[in-house]
Amino acid sequence: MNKIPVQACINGEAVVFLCEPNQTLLEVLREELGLTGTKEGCSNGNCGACNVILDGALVNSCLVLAVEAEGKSITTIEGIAGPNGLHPIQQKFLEHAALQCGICTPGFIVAAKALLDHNPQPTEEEARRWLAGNLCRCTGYDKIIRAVLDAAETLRNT
Amino acid sequence: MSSATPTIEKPPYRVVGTRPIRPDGVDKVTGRAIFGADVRLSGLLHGRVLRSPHAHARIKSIDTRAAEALPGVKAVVTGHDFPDPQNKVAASGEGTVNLRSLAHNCIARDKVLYFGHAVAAVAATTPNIAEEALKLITVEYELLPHVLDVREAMRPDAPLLHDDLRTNEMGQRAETPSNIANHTRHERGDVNQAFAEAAVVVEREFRTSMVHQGYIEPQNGTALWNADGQISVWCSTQAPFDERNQLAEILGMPVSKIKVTPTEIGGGFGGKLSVFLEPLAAMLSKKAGHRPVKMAMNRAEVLAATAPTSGSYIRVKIGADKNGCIVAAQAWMVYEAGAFPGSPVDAGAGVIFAPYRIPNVLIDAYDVVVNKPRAGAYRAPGATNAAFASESVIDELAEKLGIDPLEFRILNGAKEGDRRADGPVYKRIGFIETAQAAKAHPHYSAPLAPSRLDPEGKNPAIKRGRGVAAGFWFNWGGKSSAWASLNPDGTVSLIEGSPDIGGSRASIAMQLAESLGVRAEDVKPAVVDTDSVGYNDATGGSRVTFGTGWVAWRLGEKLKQQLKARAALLWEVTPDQVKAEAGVFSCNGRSITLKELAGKLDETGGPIVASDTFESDEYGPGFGVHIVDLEVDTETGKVQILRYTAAQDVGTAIHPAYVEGQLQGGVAQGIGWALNEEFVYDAQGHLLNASFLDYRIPTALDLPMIDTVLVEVPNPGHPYGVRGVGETPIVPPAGAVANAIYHAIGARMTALPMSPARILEAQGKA
Amino acid sequence: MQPFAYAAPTSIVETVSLLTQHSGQARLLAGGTDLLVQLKENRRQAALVIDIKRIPELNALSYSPEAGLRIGAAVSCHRICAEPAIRQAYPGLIDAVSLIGGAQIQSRASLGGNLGNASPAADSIPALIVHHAVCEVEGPAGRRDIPAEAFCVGPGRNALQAGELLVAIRAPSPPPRFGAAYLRFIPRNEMDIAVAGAGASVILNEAGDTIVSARVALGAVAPTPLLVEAAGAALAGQPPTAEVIEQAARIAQSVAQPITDMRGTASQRRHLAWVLSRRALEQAVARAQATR
Amino acid sequence: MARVWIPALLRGMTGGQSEIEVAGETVGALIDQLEARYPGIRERLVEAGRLRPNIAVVVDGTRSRQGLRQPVSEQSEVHFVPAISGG
Repeated sequence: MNKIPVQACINGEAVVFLCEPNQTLLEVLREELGLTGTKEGCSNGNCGACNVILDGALVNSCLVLAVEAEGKSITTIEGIAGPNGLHPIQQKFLEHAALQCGICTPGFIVAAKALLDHNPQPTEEEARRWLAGNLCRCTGYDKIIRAVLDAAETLRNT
Repeated sequence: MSSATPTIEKPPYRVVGTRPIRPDGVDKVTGRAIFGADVRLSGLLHGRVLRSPHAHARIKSIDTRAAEALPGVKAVVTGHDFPDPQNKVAASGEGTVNLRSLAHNCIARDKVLYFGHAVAAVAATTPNIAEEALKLITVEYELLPHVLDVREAMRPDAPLLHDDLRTNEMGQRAETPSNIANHTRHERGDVNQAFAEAAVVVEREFRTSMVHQGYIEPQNGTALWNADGQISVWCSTQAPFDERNQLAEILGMPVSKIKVTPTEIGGGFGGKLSVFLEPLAAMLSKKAGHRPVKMAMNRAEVLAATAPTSGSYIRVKIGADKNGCIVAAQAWMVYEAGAFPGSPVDAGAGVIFAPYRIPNVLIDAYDVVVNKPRAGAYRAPGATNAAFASESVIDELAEKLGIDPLEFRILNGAKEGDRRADGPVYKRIGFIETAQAAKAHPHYSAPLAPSRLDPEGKNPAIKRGRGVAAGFWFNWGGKSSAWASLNPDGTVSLIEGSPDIGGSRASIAMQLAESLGVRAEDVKPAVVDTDSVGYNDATGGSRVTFGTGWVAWRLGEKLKQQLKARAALLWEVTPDQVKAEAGVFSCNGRSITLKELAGKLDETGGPIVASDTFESDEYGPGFGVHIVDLEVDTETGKVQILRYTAAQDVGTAIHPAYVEGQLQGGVAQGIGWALNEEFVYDAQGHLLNASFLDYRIPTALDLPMIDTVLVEVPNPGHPYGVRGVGETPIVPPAGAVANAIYHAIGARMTALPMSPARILEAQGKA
Repeated sequence: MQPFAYAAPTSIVETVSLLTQHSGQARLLAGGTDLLVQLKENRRQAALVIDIKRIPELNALSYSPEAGLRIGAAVSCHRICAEPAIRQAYPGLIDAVSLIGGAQIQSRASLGGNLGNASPAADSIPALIVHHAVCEVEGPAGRRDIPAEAFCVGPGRNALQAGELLVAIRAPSPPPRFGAAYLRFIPRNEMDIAVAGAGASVILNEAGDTIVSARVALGAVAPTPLLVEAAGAALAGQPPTAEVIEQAARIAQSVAQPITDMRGTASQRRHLAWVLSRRALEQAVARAQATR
Repeated sequence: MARVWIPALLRGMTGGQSEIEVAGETVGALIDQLEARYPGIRERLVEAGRLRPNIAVVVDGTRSRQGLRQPVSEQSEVHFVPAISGG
């Protein structure tokens, strides 16, 4: 199978990669581009560990073909923190102890970023609904929801 | 959030009880932390596993030639490539594992014993080529009759999984082969007479389905069998040292040739105590010309072929006198071991009546093999099944006696000096305090939480109820080793061997910081490989903050002693004249800070390091008492959790945020088990719901905030009063939810999960 | 994942020609939320995957009270739900479309994919049926329309002929005093496939005391989503009372032919067909009344 | 003398007795004494010179790490229980 060249913008940088048609974006991010912060939990779109933002939309990168990234802009967990340090969502996850094992954390943070980008003032119910596609098995979600709501407040006040 | 009810005044700690940011936190929120599947080595190959499509079959032949010929394929292995270990038992988590069973579970030899059992493995240059190669392997099977239900498996005419398995009864092996691997009995007093004399007796039978730990990170492992015979393995494991032993036996290599590097681990809950892929990756690496091989399961493999925990059949009978005192309790418990012996039924038998003082007891426990994956540990293994049964019956007894359910538990609750149902006498425990804390919590006196489905209260189909339940877990001490070195800037590098699965780097570092007198941030912990630190038992059994924390405390004390000697040298006094308090060393009006002293290491004799290894039995069991409000849509059978409060005897909370997190996480898993989680097999023994779509763990939208009550009854057997915390919180939820459903709809649920279909059925609606 | 070739045509003609060339071996990719899972699990085979998201017409979404609604087959659920005018006019459809997966799935999954996949449990199809939707397909022989209720012909099988693709879904502008709703039952609150689903729509008379016409459609209780014409007939001309709705719901229940599988039992589904039809009708009536 | 609680499944060997007073300074010595009185009981508890792998000994409420070498006192209470595992 011939490899296909793909040009995309990943975390603000122009990237060119070669992929096979049957490779997912998740596989290329992790195995070809070394961006292993995006995690594989189920590879079927049911857990959210592989969340990335694709042209502004939250997606499961396990359900996107790498070739579909042509001309697109992608934000992964590696692109969430700014030049001056952690994003407020990341900071609040730490302060609230909103992670235990940490495997779902990148997916949650990317999903929370997408949520707050389009809804800066979510209610608890809205946050829970938006994050329902992200599974966490350690925390019972309590501290995650608190961290996201607290981050929303911080972002609104800055 | 949470409230703490200290029952004993704590010493004025400076670090213990605070909430610092965890040392590995930034790496985990930025995606930089290296989990098992993130390991990348040069020349890396990718391995995949061919799995049995049958529940029980003899392997007549395996033809791997076509797979080997596929371009990109570098090696194929089958069971024939592995030595056959003896029946030998080794440590695994708190318990033991039969290495021959484990070897045969990693890759089948002459028979496959469950759907998903590994049959062959391939290493290739890409995961997709390895996947395609699997389709080219031809396996000829002779189908054998299978058995999925434990009680059917116990029958003398049931299909046998193992021709050589004979029932063990406390060291005595039965004459004839059977699927009953083990029978245990606890007996005290005379239950028959006590039941005959009891004022109220309740007896019920319960069933629970096989469930999975559901960690989000699939099993994985990368192995390099080097040309010099040294084997390096990187993997997500709770137990690097146990895995090293297991690999040695399965590969037929000495332990000294094997190094296991535990990566960051994405959840385990007891499911990552033993090897699955690692031996296959190692053998593939050897056969592929000593190239490293990475293997990772997909979710379907995780669910079908790892170590879920037992489904069970349990009969419970409890009697009380007219004053509400329990006089007798009996249980008959059968747990699915899966394909190889070793279900947690004995633990279930140990916990089933543990919160209560009961004079007459009879418990029979059976470990039974069936054609399902080998059952493993899952957070307080065996206990949730047991407590679901016993706490349902306790609730019914309290109701029949007209006694408040928490009052009934307090009345019969076990205290120091009382005898456990399985024999030994309790030392200092905090069950009564925990039950009282739950009873005193505002949740227990508040009106039922408002409905989510029907906020205006117009729909008569929506019924609400409240339930309570208690739970117990033994906890464990185990062996820990660690070492520490003082840096010239006054910080400490702490080298430990306990994989950090939920924030233990923080709680261990804090204990060293407290004893040495530095800030939590001044201790830099690292979890290292099996060559770089002394032996550590598994991260499991709620032991790490207790056991490894104890070692960290000792390291701090040892460093402090050496620093006193250095200060004494500076001041020309004897070390015992030097006092150390909160990181300041003083003597006769002179003082020096730890930081300053650390800066003078070179001029006072060179570096300071300390190492320690330790095992303690003073771990102390934990009790939980939970309260839940829920609503039932009686027309659809769906249950919505409205409010939840978990009280637990946690000893001293070193890092309260992570203690709360343990309680909240355990509750969430318990609720999932209670309501929706189950393995669904078809009649042929195929697992039908091997995905996170259909194996339904709770989402954020399914749960409310989970209140915690940390009842701090310090454990006298630990320098900071630590008890194990992690496992107890999964024990009460199923019972609490069952009791709340009863109070909502008036039907006793006797099977897990209490799924909508079952709730409709219990009401006679479908 | 199994090997396949990839094409991203920019026109319908090109797509039809690719489909024809690869007769039966090509699969269309819109959001991929069903297709990629099926390809990974080897539940479907593909020699060629045709990404249809670069075809302008398939990506177009338009609504006006005059022309009604036209949704390109590749338009994501998220885009549909984001349009306030569509939310207002097609409440039953919005109920369904907003249920398909979590945020991550919403941003990729398309109505076209939901139809094309032809799952008996597809959430959007009962909703499209009660909104009188029509599927616009194009193939070697040109364009034709298929009513939503006729689009699925069996589990995983749809009415498309060789070389045909779904281009768009059209739904007429709702008349005054129209209300619709879709409800599904899942054991969790998210991330599940419907154990059973029911859509309902009603048109009330000017006084609001009589049902002029109604539609009831069921999901996950038969090999395909079902339009229950008898339930609609029983409602027409009747007042929207609890008794009338109950009777229609019982009719809906009576046509359900569910099976037992890992997601639910036959008796549970039959029971739910009644509960959900009744509740969907109640909600549709309430919405119709609210438009007055 | 230490008090040994006889596991229910071994009481057939002790004529139904559930608690037996035995002299000895270690768990191993207690088992030797029991064996003298009830031949065959050692084999049920001990394999290859160690406690059987699925049996733990609890002395005075604490699970022992030392197995047969675990010291016992005159007042000790000794239980043999299944070795349980945790997650």
